[in-house]
Amino acid sequence: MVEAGRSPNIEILTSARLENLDGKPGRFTAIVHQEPRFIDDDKCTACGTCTMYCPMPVVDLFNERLDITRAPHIDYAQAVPTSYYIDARACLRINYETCNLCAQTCTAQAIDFSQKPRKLNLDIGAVVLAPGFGRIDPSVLKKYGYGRFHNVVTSMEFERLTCASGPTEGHVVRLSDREPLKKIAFLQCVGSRDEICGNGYCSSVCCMYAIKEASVAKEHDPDLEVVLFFMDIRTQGKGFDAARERAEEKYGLRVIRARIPRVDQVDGRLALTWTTDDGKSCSELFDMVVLSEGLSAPKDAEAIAEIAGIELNHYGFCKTCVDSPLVASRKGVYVAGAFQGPKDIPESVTQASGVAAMVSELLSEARNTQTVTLSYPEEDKAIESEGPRIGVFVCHCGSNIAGVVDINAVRDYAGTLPDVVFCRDTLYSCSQDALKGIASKIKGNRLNRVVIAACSPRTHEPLFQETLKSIGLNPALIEMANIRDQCSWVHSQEPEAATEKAKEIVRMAVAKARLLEPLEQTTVDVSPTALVIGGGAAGMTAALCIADQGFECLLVERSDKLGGNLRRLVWTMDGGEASEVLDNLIKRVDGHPLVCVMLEAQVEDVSGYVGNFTSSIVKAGQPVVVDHGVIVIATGGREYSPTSYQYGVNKRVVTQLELEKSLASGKGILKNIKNVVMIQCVGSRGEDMRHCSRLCCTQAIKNALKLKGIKPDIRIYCLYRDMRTYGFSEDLFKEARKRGVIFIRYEPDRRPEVIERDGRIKVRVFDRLLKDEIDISACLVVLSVGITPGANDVLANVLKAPLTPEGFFLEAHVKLRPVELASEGIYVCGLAHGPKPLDESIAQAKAAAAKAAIPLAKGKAQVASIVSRVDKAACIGCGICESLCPFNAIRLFRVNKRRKAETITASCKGCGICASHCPTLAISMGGFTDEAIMAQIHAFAGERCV
Amino acid sequence: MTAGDFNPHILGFFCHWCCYAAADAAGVSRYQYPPNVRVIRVMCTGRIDLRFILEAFGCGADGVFTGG
Amino acid sequence: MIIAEACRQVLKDVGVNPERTALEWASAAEAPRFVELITRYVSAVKSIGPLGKAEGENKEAVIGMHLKAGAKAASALKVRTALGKLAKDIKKSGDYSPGIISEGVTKKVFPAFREERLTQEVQICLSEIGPCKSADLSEKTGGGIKEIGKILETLSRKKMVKKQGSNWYGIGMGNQES
Amino acid sequence: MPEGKAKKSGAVMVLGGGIAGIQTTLDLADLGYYVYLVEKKASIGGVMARLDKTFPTNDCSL
Repeated sequence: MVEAGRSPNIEILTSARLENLDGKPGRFTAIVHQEPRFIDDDKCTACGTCTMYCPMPVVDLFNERLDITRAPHIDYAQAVPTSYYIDARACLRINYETCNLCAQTCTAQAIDFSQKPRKLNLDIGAVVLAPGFGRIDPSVLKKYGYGRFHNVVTSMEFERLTCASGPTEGHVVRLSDREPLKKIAFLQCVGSRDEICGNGYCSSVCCMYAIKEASVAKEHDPDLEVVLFFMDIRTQGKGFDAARERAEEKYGLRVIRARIPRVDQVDGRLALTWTTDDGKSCSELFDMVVLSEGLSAPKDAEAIAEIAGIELNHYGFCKTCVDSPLVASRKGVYVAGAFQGPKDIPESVTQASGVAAMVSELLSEARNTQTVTLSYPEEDKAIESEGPRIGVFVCHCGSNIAGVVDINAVRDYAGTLPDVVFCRDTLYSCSQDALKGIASKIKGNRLNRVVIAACSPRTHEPLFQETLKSIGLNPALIEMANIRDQCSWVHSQEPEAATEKAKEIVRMAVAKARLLEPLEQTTVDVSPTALVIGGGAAGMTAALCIADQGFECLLVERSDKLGGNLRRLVWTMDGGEASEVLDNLIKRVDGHPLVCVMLEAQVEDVSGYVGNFTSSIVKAGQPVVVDHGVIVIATGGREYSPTSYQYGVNKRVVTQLELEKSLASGKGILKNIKNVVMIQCVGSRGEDMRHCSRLCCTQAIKNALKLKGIKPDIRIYCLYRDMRTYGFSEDLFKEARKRGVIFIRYEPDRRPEVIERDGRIKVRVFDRLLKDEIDISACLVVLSVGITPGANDVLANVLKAPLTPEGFFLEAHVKLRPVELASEGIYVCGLAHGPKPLDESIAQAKAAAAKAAIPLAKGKAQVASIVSRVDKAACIGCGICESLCPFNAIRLFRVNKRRKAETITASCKGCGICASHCPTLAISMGGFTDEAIMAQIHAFAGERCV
Repeated sequence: MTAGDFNPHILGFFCHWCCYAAADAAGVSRYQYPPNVRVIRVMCTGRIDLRFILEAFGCGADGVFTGG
Repeated sequence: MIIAEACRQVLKDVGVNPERTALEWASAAEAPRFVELITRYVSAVKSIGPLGKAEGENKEAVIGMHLKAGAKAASALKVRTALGKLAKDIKKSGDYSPGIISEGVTKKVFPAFREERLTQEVQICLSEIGPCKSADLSEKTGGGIKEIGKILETLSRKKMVKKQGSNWYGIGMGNQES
Repeated sequence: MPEGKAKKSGAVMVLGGGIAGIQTTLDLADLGYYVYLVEKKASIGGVMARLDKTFPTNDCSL
């Protein structure tokens, strides 16, 4: 969020909505209506005085109405833009021309009631709709007692209760009497998979967040009893099943498979009643009931659709199709996130990057036409080489620091420190005017080291570094002394101790500042081509997308033809022809001038770093060396080949894909088939593989409906553990039940068996309702087999990329960077990242193409300045650093017959593990040298140093 | 000096990404805690060398707290 | 974690109570946990008492000496190589369980450190206090008689100390003997 | 300028400042486009900013 706030090419229009959109792709004009904030963003320093003085209480919507705030407020401390705004509805000054208290108390003079609503005319090339999802209507929650019983809360309210910056500072208490909780119930599928309220689909996220909230609640209070009521446990995300099992076992969460119809209140506690599988009815009392509310279409979906000229589907979400899930019905308008359908954060982030790729395709010739790049004056080497001349700026931060710490004492103390030639206190050193003042003082006094005694470097150091850069001083020559977040704010009751601590923090900062050296910001040229490994649906989509954005792309495929697993698919999820999608992709790949395909080729070795990879690819025995800037892994996955259930022994036991192929080949084979038994989770979830393969349930339903379509009177049994038809495919599940498919649930400890007796096969399964084993005679047994990783470990070694325990590629961050690997410049998509249906693979391929295109579009890769540097003379080539570096950013090279370590600056993250383990202390870290840290230790000791 | 009014002088090595961020978050929520710790920010606890800890005690630190 | 374990064992050797160090984790979102950790740790150090005095009467000077030698030892090639190799092996094996780490440190790193620390301290004693018997040296440095004997032997081989009667003299360390 | 040949605009409008909106905006800015991020509330972050922790890593969701 902070990045979005800072980039010069992003203009955030808050309290704004789209009013009109016309024009065609590449040339749209949009009219946006913006409500005023009544507080000037530039001047406001988020000190909070206005909120204190305002008399008008306002319900805090951000905290789900659980808290009260005032008319002028900020949603939460870390909000972006970090400036307050006034809630026009509640403000006395705006409505009744009275009060005006906040304007008088605001020391930064930021409040301005003359602001008016304004209309903006924007000419843009494309529109991206990402308005998110709507909340479930409270009327739907009435039957659970929401609104009547105090302790029935929605999951979002519970989220605020557990949040440290929430209304109860993270203490989970009963809302009725603020007493600690002893027993909580989570009810699933509230407002989703529910015909009455019109949300027939599954919201795909509630099972996962219920388990997270339950675990967080248990962390807060270990002897809390937590019960979760599920229909199907749908944690099909990557690594989610493992996390769920860990949470259930570690926190002892009780999971009951039942759907609670209503909630009653019995002497202050909440009573839930349900019936178990064997017909017994139970009821228990709880202190709090959390309703895991689903995701509905956004409230203003119709308005947006009408203005943007796009169609919605029957649930009110944006209508898209399987092979292009990111394009809305109007050309040039794209959709990403929950508005396209209920989904989890990783899928939203993937779709968002995918849409960025498609826009970049549409507007590739208009790239860099309207962006502004800041230019900086030449660095003044002379001043930097002089002896240290340190300037110390001690900040009041309004009353945040000055209210506790004696600023003048700290300033005067700083003046006495050696090499400090200038010191001054500032009211708000981070405000625009103060920054100008600091810049002029630095130039005026020829300062070459700066210490800012104020808040945390984590949030404000880049701001001050920009200031240094703007006056020709190396940005590394600044050190921040955190005397606010880690001093005045946390020792407000002990002003003298806080002042003493502030002095020592400043003394340590000055000691370090004295030893700061300029670090140059190296940029590396990027060779503008991409290497895509794997020619399946994901690989082809990624290659095409990169090429359409204007960059050369080399597509390497191990087999002799493109297509991968897509060749084995006959129908897509929405009934379309898979072969059509395949042919279309292959035709575009073969025809594209910027895509070069290498079949029967395998990547043998890769070296280099982001922007400068060199790989040797073996084609028909001959290694071909290629230079490229980025790598996209799309090596796909393999269908799990079962070893049990008589597969391979009896030819009437087939997998779903084999069934699909035979269905497509002709009706003939169905002649004498009356009974079909499908078995789910074959191989997945615990048999041979721990993970859930995510798409086999939906595939089984698709085939079952196909079978029913061809032969309506056929009997189909589906033996399942959890039916995970998440999202809109829940409709297919309902359709299957309507068409008479019989679903029988089995427990993992009593799996079904396939028994063969004189040529006929039977499936024996324990039916939990009848409490007995039943034998179903089957003319055909169809196994829903999962997806195992391809030969990822070979490629993983070549790229030194980590794999998950299940063997898929490990991404940088499961939620926020799902298509990037930890090491820069390498991206992953499709089944190589994890099992997923076709539309998600395509969206991920486009996302990977977007991320891969960024370094190519920039042409230069910025390298962080905090990196390791090796002193060649002292290095004895022991190789300890190379083996310990988590980012492969330090390598041993042969320098005239001796081995010496050398840093790969582009990959180095500055952690310093190599420096602290180097036997000859030959490695120094930019910004955190040994001498600087030692100086800080001695400054810490002050006079007591022995 | 009885233990009552002995005020330990403690050195803290905080990792920029986790512990230092937690300390900032504690500040934002205005939690109060004793002011005895002086912090040296490092990019990762992996950066801390045995020498630093021994040097700290050599310089009279009563305690060294490493926060990852 | 390896360095933390090494630190605990090293501090025991130089006479500082290892409880004075702590290694904790607190993510950016766990401010309450962080505050609790700091408060608990500060009171723990408060109950241990000030460095030196708490470890026993007039121990401050002795500990100061041990620490000075310890700091030098921690920069010695032999000790740092041992620590680096151990870290390399543990990373390769992938097994970071506490048992493996403490065993590795006890076997490979600590002996190197102790020997180097004693060697450094012997040299400091000889140069600061002047000639003394090996028994005094063992009592001052806390090293065993045999250990100190071996160290003095290696030092004399390196022509850094000389035995005169029952006293040992440092050579070229400022206090030229007669 | 003839209608067909009009030069394409190098700016994009993103409607909605939740996680999806912000991610698209950041990627587009990196890819060299000027982005208008239109958010109906007073601060961006959407629902995700209200979450305390995110599944399964439980790190902070800001």
